[in-house]
Amino acid sequence: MAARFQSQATRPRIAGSSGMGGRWIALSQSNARHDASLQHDAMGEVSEPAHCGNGGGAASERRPRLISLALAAVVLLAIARAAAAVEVAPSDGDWPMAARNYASTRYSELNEVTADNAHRLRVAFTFSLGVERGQEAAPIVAGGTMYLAAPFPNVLYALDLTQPGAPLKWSYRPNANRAAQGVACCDYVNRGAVLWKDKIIYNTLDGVTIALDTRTGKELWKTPLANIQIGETVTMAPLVVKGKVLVGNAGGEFGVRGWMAALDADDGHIVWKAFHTGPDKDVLIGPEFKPFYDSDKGSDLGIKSWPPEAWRTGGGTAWGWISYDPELNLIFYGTGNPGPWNAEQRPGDNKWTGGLFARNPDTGQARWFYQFSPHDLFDYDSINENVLLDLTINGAPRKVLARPERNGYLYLIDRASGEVLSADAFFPVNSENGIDLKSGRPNYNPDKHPQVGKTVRNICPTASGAKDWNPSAYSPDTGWLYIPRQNLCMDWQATEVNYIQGTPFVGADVNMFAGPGGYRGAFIAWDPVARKSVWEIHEDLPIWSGALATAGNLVFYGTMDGWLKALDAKDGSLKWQFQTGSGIIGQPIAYRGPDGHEYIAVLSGVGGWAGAIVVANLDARDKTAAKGMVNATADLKEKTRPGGTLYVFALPAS
Amino acid sequence: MATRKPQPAPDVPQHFSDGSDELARTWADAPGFWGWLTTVDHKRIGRRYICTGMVFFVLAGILALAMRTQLARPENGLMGPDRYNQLFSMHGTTMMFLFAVPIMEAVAVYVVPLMCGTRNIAFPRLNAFSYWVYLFGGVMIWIAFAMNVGPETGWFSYVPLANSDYSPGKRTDFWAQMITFTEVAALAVAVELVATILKTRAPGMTLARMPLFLWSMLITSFMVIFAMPSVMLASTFLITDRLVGTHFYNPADGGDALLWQHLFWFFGHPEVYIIFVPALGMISSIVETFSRRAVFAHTAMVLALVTTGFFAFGLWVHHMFATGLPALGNSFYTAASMVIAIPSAVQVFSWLATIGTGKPKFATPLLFVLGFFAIFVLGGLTGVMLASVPLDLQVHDTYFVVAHFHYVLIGGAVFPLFGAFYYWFPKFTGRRLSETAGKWNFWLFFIGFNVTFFPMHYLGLIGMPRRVYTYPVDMGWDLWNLIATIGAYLIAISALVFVVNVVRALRSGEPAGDNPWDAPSLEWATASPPPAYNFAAIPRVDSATPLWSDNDLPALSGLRSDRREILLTTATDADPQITWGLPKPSSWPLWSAIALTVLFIWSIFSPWGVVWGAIPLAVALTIWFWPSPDDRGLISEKSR
Amino acid sequence: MIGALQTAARLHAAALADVQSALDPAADQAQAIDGIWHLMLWVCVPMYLLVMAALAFVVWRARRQRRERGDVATASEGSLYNGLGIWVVVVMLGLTVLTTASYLVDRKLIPAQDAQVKIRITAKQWWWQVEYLNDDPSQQFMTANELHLPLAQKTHVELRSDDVIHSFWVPNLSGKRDMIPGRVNQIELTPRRAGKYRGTCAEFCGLQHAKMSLLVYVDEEKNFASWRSAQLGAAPSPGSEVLEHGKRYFETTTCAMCHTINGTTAHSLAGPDLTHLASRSTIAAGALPLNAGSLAAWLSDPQRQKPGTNMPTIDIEPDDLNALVAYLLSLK
Amino acid sequence: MCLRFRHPDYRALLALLLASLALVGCERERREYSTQPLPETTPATIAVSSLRPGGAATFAADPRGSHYQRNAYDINQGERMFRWFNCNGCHGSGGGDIGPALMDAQWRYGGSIDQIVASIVQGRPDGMPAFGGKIPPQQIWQLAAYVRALSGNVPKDAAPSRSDTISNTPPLTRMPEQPPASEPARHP
Repeated sequence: MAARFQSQATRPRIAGSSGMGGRWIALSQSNARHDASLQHDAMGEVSEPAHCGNGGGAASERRPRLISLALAAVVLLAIARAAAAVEVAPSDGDWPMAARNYASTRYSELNEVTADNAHRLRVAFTFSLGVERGQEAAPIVAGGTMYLAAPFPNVLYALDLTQPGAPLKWSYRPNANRAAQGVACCDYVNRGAVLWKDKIIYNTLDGVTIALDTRTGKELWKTPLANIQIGETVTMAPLVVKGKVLVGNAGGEFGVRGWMAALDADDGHIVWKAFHTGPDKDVLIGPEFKPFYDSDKGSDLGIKSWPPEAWRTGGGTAWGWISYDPELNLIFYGTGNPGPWNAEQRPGDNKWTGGLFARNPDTGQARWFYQFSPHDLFDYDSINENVLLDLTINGAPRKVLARPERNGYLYLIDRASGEVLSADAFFPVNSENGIDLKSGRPNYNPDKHPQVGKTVRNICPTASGAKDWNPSAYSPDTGWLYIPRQNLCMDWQATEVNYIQGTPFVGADVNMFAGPGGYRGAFIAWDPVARKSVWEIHEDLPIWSGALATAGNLVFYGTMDGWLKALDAKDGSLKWQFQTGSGIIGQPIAYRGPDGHEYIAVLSGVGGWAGAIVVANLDARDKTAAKGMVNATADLKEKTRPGGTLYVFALPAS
Repeated sequence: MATRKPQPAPDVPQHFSDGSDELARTWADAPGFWGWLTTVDHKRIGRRYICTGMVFFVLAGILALAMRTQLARPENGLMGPDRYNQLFSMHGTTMMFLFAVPIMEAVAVYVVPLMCGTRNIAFPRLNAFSYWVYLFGGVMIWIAFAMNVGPETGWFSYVPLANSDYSPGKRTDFWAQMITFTEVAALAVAVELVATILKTRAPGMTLARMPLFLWSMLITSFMVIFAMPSVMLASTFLITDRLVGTHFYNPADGGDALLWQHLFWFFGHPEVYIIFVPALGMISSIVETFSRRAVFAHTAMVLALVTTGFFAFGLWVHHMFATGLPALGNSFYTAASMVIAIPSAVQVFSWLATIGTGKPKFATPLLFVLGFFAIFVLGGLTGVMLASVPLDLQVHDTYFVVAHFHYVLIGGAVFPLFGAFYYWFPKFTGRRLSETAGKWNFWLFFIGFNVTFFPMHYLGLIGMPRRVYTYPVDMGWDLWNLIATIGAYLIAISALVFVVNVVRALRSGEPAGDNPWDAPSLEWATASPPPAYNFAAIPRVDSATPLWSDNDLPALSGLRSDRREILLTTATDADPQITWGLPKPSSWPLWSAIALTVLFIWSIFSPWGVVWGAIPLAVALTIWFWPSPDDRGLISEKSR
Repeated sequence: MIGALQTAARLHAAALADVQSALDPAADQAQAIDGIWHLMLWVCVPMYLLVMAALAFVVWRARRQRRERGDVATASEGSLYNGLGIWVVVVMLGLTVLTTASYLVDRKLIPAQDAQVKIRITAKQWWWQVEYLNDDPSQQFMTANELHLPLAQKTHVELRSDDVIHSFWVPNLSGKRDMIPGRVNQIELTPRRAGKYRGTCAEFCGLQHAKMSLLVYVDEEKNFASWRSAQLGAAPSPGSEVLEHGKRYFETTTCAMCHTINGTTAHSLAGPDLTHLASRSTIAAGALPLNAGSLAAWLSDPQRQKPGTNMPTIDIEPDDLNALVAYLLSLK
Repeated sequence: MCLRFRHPDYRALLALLLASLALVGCERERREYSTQPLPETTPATIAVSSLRPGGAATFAADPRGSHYQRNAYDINQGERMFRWFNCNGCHGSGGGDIGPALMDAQWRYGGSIDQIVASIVQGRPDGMPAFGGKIPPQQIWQLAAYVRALSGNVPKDAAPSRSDTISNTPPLTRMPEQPPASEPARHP
């Protein structure tokens, strides 16, 4: 197993010094052994967590680790053998940001709960968030406190984990504008807060970024960023990189102009703001910009790849995930769909929507860009998570970025250059016939090309993608990505749509339904090196929750009918499940409580695009309601009800 | 012109006077209003069919006059687009569905059994039913129109303009259901005519001796039977699209807007020939009678009719050249549209040859036929032009086409129809129309027609599209439109002359006698108007022009006079086969028609109308068809 | 005689400034169709005259013979049958010539895919949305109810409909082609004579079918290029208080719900693009000339000008109206 | 020959039929292309709550409401604008999306046509934009009439059927009538 546990190349000694006995091996060794024996290693690793996680032994193991944390200014998330957290310093038991670490692995090295004992998991405590709307946030845990960002009206709760039953420590209620609910495309969710030093920072739906004092909940600063009058909202979880809070807007369905802003974490002032359409100076494209593919080279492509003026309403929002590689000093994030959905109203490649930016977090200057969906046809927002991995590809070590993209392909991209190394379908895609690695462009299937006045049938995947925002997890133990996948296809009729400021700008009538096989969701383990799926679990309903992987050889995910499930990471067998009463669309996390034990936490509360039918009480008789999603989840009202509850699980004290 | 005294007709009826009292009793209707409601006499029904058709003709003509008045000058404010659209929709719909086809069938309903030498039409109750359905359908659409629920999408009702997105309310539903009414009626008559012509011809009237009018009606009826289901299907699809949300014509959900056009024109093009072919038969009758010789090249004429009827089904796409169908297919339809000119050319030649080699008498009916030549040939030639794809792309949906089809339909059908009225009026009523008024009628009509429609050719070429409620000032269309409007009033005056002529003749017309024109066919071998039983005895025929034989007509006896019995003969040789009892008058066709009307109108508003409305209809039909003791042994032994 | 007819028609057409006429071809396509029209005339008119002569002869003969009327006519029919045969052959020959010619011309009208200018026209009740397509999307632009074509260049026009069936017809340039929802049709135009031509919707499309016309300007290459580059730009920003008022009114009230003016926040496609309205010569799909008076009349009561049009009647104050008219007229 | 046709009984019958039909009238089919903007206004005051202190006095609804929601043409125009003005962006084809479903019996701010008009004009605090001044009154009435049709609350013979789109809701001609839960009081 050690082969896959590697710290960042620059700090091998620190990684080695984290005191985990035989677990942490220096990078130089790991790379050599890595891919050739991946499968073998995975098997060989089984015994390790058992050893670490057993009873009192576990506690004793933890202490030195905590000490080493205190000693080191930086704790490396070595497990992720990825770009490690430099400035945020989570203990290995904390969960300081939605993706846990800058590499976005959503992996916890805690191993108290294992595949063998998971069946004993019990509820430790619960907490009601008081809003029965889609709970997409990841709980944030640090310093014995858990921070929960609730959906609109975006109350932030701090729970004191040191007390029995985790009572409320403080809560913060922003005075968010109610009207923002009218311009939030897919339920008024919030994807979580972020911890930065002594601040907890999050966004409200109406587009205000707020920093609070972690101890008191006092508002330290707040910066309004979005203008709901033109349809902008903010639902994403911010990320803090080098003292800068990165926030992107949502509103791709309202013809807004997407942007990513960096705020100073200390006082909230805007350091830079990069738009995703328009002239290069707005997009922060300068001399540093070195895209890999020719189609991204040229000046002012953000104007020239659009019909005149269309870039002003061109979307390309950034409401998803940001990753950061401290070594390259680059942030990576995707840009959303171009507006409107009806592609005929925006001929051209529609730069810089539907793609992936690598930027310098200090200046915001773009380093490279890769476009997953030039001239996006089907609302393939490219905002999904970017998992930063160091893999050996064709015998050579590569710093890659793994991207399970909405269009159904899993991309491995060289994160230094932006070159696509491979792109493999993890879903029966028929909207595109593969990706041309030479040009980097997808081969759109001409049979599925939409045209105003024509209905195109059975397009796979849907607008919500083979996988939407709900992030996958990467386990270095297995070396696999765990991808919560949807299995939906759709009929699509493009229609001409009018841009009326502040109203939806969509232009497609869509009707979604279960894809091949008749099931609607799948949870898959994907081997990025072998470039194929290892195992798949089929779910009747789409999976809208994130994934969590732990060192206990477990992967967690939730279902839309309320089950939190724990699977054996190696073979996908179900080890434990719990019915939470409302569909789970949140992001499960694992943390070490102040008592030293491992806890699994998740927010239950159905909603989001897929769950809107339940929380907004949509009418399933209309097959096109919620942009067609209602037809795919027409039975959901009978399977789950709205909710908004935190569930925390732990092994019984025994 | 001095009216020539009719030559005494061959003194046929006298031979058969035996038992005519009993025959009259057997074939009589109930007295009074009840008899009017229950009659199954093809002559009474034919007469009211003709009257109703003429009423619709006049109504539609008034609409045309209103439209022409609106178009007399540019930017005219007489009416707005909504009114105008309803007017032209009603004009086209009424003319095509309530006048042209029904009136041709109506004349046939009256004349065909007489010409066949039989006592009534086959399926007489169906005949009565057909009239009621037609009447109710026509009345329905006109009441709807009067109530501002008239159709607004033209007589062709193209989707999607006619679907619920663009034609809200019930206007188009009434239109579509009116189609169903008239098609049911037309199909019923077509079936009757086919049966009558094939099975009840007088003995000896082989197919070779069959008058061309019978031939033309036989072909027309077959065309009706093949063409009408297409439009009924189309209009039913339309209603279900509009009422229960099916997607037949929805391109976004698997349907197709062009499906309507294909279905409609697969009916719509033959429809033109359904109107035109009977007129050819009428012309042949008139030409024959007034030229005093049998029509030249009888066999060629029959073949011409048959090929016309056949090719009529292969042309529909020439209404759709502009829709962008594949060019190769279009070329085929061009060729087919050209080919159909050949049978017409054959017929024109034959008639001219007949007149030229005969001894023509230029009475009003023949005048109308001569007018037909002048107008129809021009219409036919513009038809050849329209068959050419490129040229059609220029003139399609312009006033050129308006001119063309009025030349074809008025020239090709209405002129012969008027000729036929003048020709058969004495038979219908026993009185003669005034020849002087007839000539006024003809010349006003002829001049008015050309003044109205000839400029439209030019209007179309200089860019005036059809179906516009007004047009701008500076287009150069003003003068020609004004002229056309003046012509329209001339036509109106001519129609007025006709009406006056008819009314005057009915009141104080000169008695006609049995055969005022000295015509050769069997309808003239009985009294004018004919008695209820048509012929006291069934004549035996030995030539194509039986009444021109020097000999008296031999007669058949053996049909019972105490029951409604007719003689069935073989289809080709007209050899006597069996006798056949016909049903007595009944009110159930009327009740069935009323029940059907309820069902149709109800189903405009709710699909349940089809379900619940079927119950009274089933009851009425059951009673209608319930075997009565009288009907037992309807089929008797082969006579003689 | 046909020639005289033609000449007269030409003269008549030429005398009218704005006329749309199939008899005055100004493009290759219309010219080809005009050729077949001539051929038709040369075949059909003699045919007609022949039949009418026969008819006249028959009548004349009959009138002469009337006094010698016998009972029933009998004549030898053998020669008549020969005549019939000859007649049928003559007719068939004529039809064959016409069918062949028609087929050949039809081939010429099929659009080749090598046009220099590509336009997409989407018909709507009751106006035309015009998009000038280009492989470079930033060189695309949208306008309405008016086409500009470069002289002597092939223009490919893609025809679509947004609602019901319409038909694109500029008779001086080519025949018509239907615009059918759910389908895409094509037509090619190669204008050969500069000038202004009028086209109209040729398929009944509802209430205002009569007032759905468009103007086509065939420009010299140079003029076309300058027109094109002018259209590519955003609308000029208002240079005075009144114009600013008009712009504000446009953006903040009903207008922006349906119309586009590039350079403002109005980007709706339910009504015609007005970015360069003042560069056009008509409004309301050719229903009215463009000038301050007609524009004011149209804005204050469109339903009177074009009953049933989708442009609603709005309650507009005189000040606003004046400002709006001034602003719209400034959109060169 | 036509004398029989003019039989007095028949004429009387026809007259009776015509008279009865004329009485029924066809408000459904009237089409007004308003040329006069001024008579068209939206209701000035409208209650959103159905609670009224002092008892439930009944107030007359705006008479224009019943005209609009019975008129096929107005409902049809409303249907077209429902798309043009992006109502469908938030309310789907009636099933809802960002905004609530409009094809059920539940109404946050009242389901009578006056109340719907008020909601469109004034907007509602949880995200419904205020369209007063953006959409002319007549069109707002038409939109509201169509919104009523979505839940089957207009006469079936005035309701539109399916539209030319990918299939969404059952055709409105077949939509079961779902009256709003309470008919709230209206201001005079």
